[in-house]
Amino acid sequence: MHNKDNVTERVLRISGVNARRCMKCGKCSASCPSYDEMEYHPHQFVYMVESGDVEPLLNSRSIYKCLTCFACVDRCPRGVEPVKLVEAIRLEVIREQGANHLRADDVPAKIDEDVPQQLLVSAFRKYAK
Amino acid sequence: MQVSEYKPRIVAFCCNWCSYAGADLAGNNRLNYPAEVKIIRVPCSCRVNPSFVLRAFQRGADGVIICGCHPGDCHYTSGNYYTRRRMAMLFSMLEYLGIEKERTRVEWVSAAEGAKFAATMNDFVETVAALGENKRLEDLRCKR
Amino acid sequence: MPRIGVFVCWCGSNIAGTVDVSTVSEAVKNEQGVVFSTNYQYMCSQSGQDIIKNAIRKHNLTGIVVCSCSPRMHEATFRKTAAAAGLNPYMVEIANIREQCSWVHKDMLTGTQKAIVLTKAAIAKVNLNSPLTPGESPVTKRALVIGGGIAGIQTALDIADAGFPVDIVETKPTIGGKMAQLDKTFPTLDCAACILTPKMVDAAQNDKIRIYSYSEVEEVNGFVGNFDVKIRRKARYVKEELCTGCGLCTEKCPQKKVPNEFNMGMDNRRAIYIPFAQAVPKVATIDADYCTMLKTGKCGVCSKVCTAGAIDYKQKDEIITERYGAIVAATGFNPISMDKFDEYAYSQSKDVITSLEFERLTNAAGPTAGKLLRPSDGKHPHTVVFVQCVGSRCAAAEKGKEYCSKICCMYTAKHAMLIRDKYPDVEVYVFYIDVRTPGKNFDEFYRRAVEEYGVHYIKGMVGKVSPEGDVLKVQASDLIANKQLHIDADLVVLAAAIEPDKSARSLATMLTASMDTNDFFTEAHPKLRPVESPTAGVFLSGACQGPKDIPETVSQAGAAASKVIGLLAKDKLIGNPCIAHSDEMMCNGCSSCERVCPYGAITYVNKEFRMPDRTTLVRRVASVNEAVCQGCGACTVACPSGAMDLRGFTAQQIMSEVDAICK
Amino acid sequence: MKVSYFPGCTLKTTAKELDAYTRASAKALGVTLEEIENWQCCGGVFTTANDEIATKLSSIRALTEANAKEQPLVSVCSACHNVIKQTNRAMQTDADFAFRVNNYMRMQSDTYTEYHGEARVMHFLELLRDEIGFDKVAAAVKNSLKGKKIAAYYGCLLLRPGKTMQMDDVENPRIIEDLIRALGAEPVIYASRNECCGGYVALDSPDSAAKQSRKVLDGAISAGADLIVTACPLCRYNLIKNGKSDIPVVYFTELLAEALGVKETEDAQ
Amino acid sequence: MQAISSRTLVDIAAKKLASGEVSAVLGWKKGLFNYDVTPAVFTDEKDLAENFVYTDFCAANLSKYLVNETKKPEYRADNRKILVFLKPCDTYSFNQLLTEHRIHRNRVYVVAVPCNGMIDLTGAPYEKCVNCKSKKAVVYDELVGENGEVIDSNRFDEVERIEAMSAEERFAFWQNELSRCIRCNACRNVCPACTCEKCVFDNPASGLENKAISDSFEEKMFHIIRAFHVAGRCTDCGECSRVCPQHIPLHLLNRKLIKDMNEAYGEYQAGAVEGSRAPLVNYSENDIEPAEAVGKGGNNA
Repeated sequence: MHNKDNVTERVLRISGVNARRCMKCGKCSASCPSYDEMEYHPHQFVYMVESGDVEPLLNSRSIYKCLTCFACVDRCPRGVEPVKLVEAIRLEVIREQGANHLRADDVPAKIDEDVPQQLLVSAFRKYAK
Repeated sequence: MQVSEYKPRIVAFCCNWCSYAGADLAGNNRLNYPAEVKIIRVPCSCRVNPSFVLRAFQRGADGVIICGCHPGDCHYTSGNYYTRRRMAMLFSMLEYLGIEKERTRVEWVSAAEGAKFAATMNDFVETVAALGENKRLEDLRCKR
Repeated sequence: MPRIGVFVCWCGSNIAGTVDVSTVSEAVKNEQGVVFSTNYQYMCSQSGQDIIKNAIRKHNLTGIVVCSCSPRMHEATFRKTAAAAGLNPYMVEIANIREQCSWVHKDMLTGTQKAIVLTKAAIAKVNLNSPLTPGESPVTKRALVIGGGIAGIQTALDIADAGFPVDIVETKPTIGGKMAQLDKTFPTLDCAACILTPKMVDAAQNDKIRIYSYSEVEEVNGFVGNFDVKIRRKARYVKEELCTGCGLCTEKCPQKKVPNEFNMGMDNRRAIYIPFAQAVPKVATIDADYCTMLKTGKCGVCSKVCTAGAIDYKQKDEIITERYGAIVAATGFNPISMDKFDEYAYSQSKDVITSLEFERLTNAAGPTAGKLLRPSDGKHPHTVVFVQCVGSRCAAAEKGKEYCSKICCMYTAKHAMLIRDKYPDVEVYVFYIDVRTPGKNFDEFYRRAVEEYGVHYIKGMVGKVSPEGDVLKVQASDLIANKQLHIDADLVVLAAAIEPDKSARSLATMLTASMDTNDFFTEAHPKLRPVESPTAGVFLSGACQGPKDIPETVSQAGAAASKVIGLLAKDKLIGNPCIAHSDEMMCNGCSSCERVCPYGAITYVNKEFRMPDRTTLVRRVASVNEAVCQGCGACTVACPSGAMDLRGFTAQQIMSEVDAICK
Repeated sequence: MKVSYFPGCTLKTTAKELDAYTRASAKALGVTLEEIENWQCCGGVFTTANDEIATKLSSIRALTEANAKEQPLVSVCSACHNVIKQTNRAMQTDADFAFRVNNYMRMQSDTYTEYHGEARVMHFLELLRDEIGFDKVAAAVKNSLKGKKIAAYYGCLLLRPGKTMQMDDVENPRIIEDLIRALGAEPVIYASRNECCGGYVALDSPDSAAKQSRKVLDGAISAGADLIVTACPLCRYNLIKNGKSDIPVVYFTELLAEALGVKETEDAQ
Repeated sequence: MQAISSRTLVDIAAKKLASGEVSAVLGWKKGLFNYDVTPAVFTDEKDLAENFVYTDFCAANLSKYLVNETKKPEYRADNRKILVFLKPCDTYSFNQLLTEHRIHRNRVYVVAVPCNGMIDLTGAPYEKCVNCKSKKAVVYDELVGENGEVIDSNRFDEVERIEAMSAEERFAFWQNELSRCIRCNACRNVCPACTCEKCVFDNPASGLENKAISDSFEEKMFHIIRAFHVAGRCTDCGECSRVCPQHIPLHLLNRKLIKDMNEAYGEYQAGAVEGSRAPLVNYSENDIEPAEAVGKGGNNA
């Protein structure tokens, strides 16, 4: 299993986010289009990473719900960039061997003939390593 | 080990408003530091001309330290910002000429930081003592 | 030849416990210039001082060294002692053998040796001392207040009250500033106009106060006690002394489509206008950008209807020059532009407004006569959303301000309360990050908004406002409920961050007053000298120094006034003689010193020099203003030729100390 | 003028028309698109993790090629543009990243020259606005689209992150609206035009993408649009899939080609 | 070879002299041998035609001479001007002197001349030309030929090489170089930044006065202080090294400071813009600390 401190430290490092800059205004969560799909919301990602409480995030489906639309990045008054934390935590999960969220076998069932190349490529980049 | 009798000579330029007062506070609190440190009072660290530093080395100083208010707290609002640039350039130049960089230092000491003043001086004296006598900037005519 | 006396103090056992004082006084007897040396238990005592005085007289001493406690303790004492014995007080040097010797060293030998070195350094220095006399400069007993808002008005009233004449320069056609635009004031909810306009009238009627409205400071020269200020009186095309303020012209003017800045552009005024009913001076002004007569030469209606004959289309800007002893900056603030925050749709919907616009909207003298109506369609709103911290506490410098604007929490509580008071049918939401209410009766006020008036305070921010049809869809977070909210609002009010007025930057340059990165004026000391600028004779009043509410502004205005009064009450200013001095024979006129001077104390003069060939040569040389120089010495190091030196701390004096210490 | 062109994989498969109309329009406007040799897929999305290098190398190769030719690098697919621009920005601002990338690239080629984000990255829209000028575009219009009410759909990738993309005001953009005006049609403004369509989650959480797309479509329809234009194949897919043919969604280049009168030419086929 | 002939420049100057627009010309005068070129003031056309040269040996930077020339009574009297020929690198010095108010701009007519680099009497190019920093004349009234560009030179390479040495090596390097100094003051006298009314080294009151070389400290003191006095004002014109009879690479001291200031406080080229504010008479609240300025170089200090 993940060592808690190491994960937090790694998440902060690969995301390049300084979670301490957060002033807990909640504007990221106010901006998030996927808010209702998520169990943990952008501001919680920031707070939980800052306090080292990453385990629930690693196990939450919330990490697959982020659209990477960068609304939280653009609107954060403190320049925290919550999306980078969501991404870092997702990478932390899927970089484990066999932990891919999307497998090639799953794809045929999910697509129709109009699906653009781009959708498959980006989904794999986000959900699999 | 031959720590022996070698005692480095240290000239400390202190600004009147912060660091000199910090040194006084170290005295008030009876915080010890080596007697090799001799303080020269200047109104502001920006009064310290690079030539004063060289003069001290010429006359036999082994280390020179300049103390001023913390950046942003200068009594004259911006004096220590000039000190910071001038001394950064002077120290870099001395290092370029092969002078040990540990012989020169700038430290920001506020009037409340008596303990920091004493600790800084203890550390500086120890550092300079470890280097030994100032040979690279000595002026034989001024030798004792 | 110098004749120096050395006086070693025991300070009881404070010094004598670690320093063998008689060895010290003995050891320096043969130092250069020393003709007398002694030690005594307490040099600062009356009898100790007598020893010094007697020695000065008896031995014709030209300089003395007192080896004692820190100069920060008793330098002034011993200078007075010397002066009492007829010796120039600046011929005194202190060797600090207590705080920097006996108290920090333990053994007698070390302490004594160091005390001797310190004494020798002081002797070496005093050998090079020269008598110094502080400069004097006269004080012009008139003050200038720049900015005619509540800060400037209060400062001027207080100065005038002490009997000193004072001028207010205000760039707008009337004094009153932002406070004149406000509706009610927190936390008492009394009407802003009711408490401000009497003060405006007081200022106008006070014979010590002159108001230069529609005027700007153009140039400032001189220094504390004697500032020469050029003031541009902008042409208002109306003879101020003839206009009766009847307002007929403002009714007849055919140019009706001028955005009314007093109402934040929410309605229109005429090209000739009086900003508001209680304006001071109550004089019409023609807006040259819109006046048809001034632009095309065809119209002249105002001139025809004016029975007083006050209209003058030929009026020109006028420059007046006046001398002042003190200057107060009171340039105030403005809300920041909402351009970079269009997630709140300020530019996309008329029903998204700033708080200052809201003030006009609820003001009985405002565009809706005080009725809460939506700017877009004039309908009564049912749901109003307030957003706090728009641009405040924002780390991205290109968008907002990193500081807290301080006033928004309270005025928003006020707005919310006023709505609920007049229109209980309106639901009011306030989105906040923190509610900051430090101030007398402030938190109680905010709690009343919540508890008595039922304002919905929600901890969280608004992410986006989407105008859809005539509804403003507000998407926000409620951090405590951990929910995303979607509110259909009719009106959204943004608590825009406040920033210093744009004129402050150029004014600071003219005054050589320093500013912080946000363009707020910097205080001489953030705690102990909060209403003074580091530049002598320049004082700070109101929001130009930092965000402030009205009570704080008024108290700071009074504090600035008392500082001004303290200055103007003096007939002469006595300077510090330890200041910079330029040797004009060596000065290159290169401007290096001027660039590092924090006080603008250095100017350049073209001076004639006799040349060996009997011709004269005019050279540019630096000249230090003795009343302005504070003696930091930054210039002395910047000077490449060594022309600039610092009295009391000359290069030679400091080098002699270095030499003595290293010997 | 000559520019380097990065079409991207979707433009070679399901969005061939986006590519074709872009080329035809560019030709009509006197711009030569020089396709990057052996370009590789941009990856579809930018990985924000700063320890990922491999996923960004395709962008680096395209960037360095354009830079060597001293040409701006133009793309038309929002996703490609976003990935390339973010990668370029990282090369400018993240010294550590740039160091590692340069080391890696040097291993592959002896002639590789150190790169620090010098290339200019432009979306085709920016090319139209900043290099050609919408006034010139308007002058070249043969079939004015007068009378059409068109909603511009930006999505997220064109504009955000604003600091990096620097295309337009993130919250209230106007570049596509200005283009629509230049083509003679009337732009329809609606608030959800910069909201995300749901993007790649369409595969994993189709409901979520449907919800996002519906919000966009509802916004445009209720504002009175009879057509939506977009720059992104994925946006178009999501909007069409969830639109149930309420309203047509086309690429902005199709509109451009039509107005310039080159839609039916062989360049566009 | 210089692209511009002496003839071209003589024609320009002669025309100005003849029209009375200028009353003198500051240029280069030929001597006994082709390499024997000295700065000179010409006042008549004949002298100019016979003796003026512009060749590969015209390395001398003429800007400094203007400080004293323009002080002369004849220029003070009325609006008479002196014409000066300045190579691109010389224009920086001229601009810097204008910044420091050392020259009256209205008393000088500047003709900027292109330069292909200058050589010494052995035919070797001068260091300052090998590492030429700019072919762009930054100030002129008249430009001969085409103006060039600022060059991205390798002038800091040698400084970096020294920085990379150990402290011992650096000390040995400079001890070897500076111990050759004979305190002839040629570097100071040629330096366009050294125009002080009275030099601190000639002033007993400065505490720095010393006219003869008597101890190894003396030369270090002299050169460090000189480098400091011109810091932020030195345009890196290279004249100090060019005239040093002992071939001490003095420019390496000035360049070290230029490099340090560029790195710590942002790129700054003295003389590039008239009136600009040099780094040492400026500050930023976020400047590096002195301790951060050192220790970047070689190991074991």
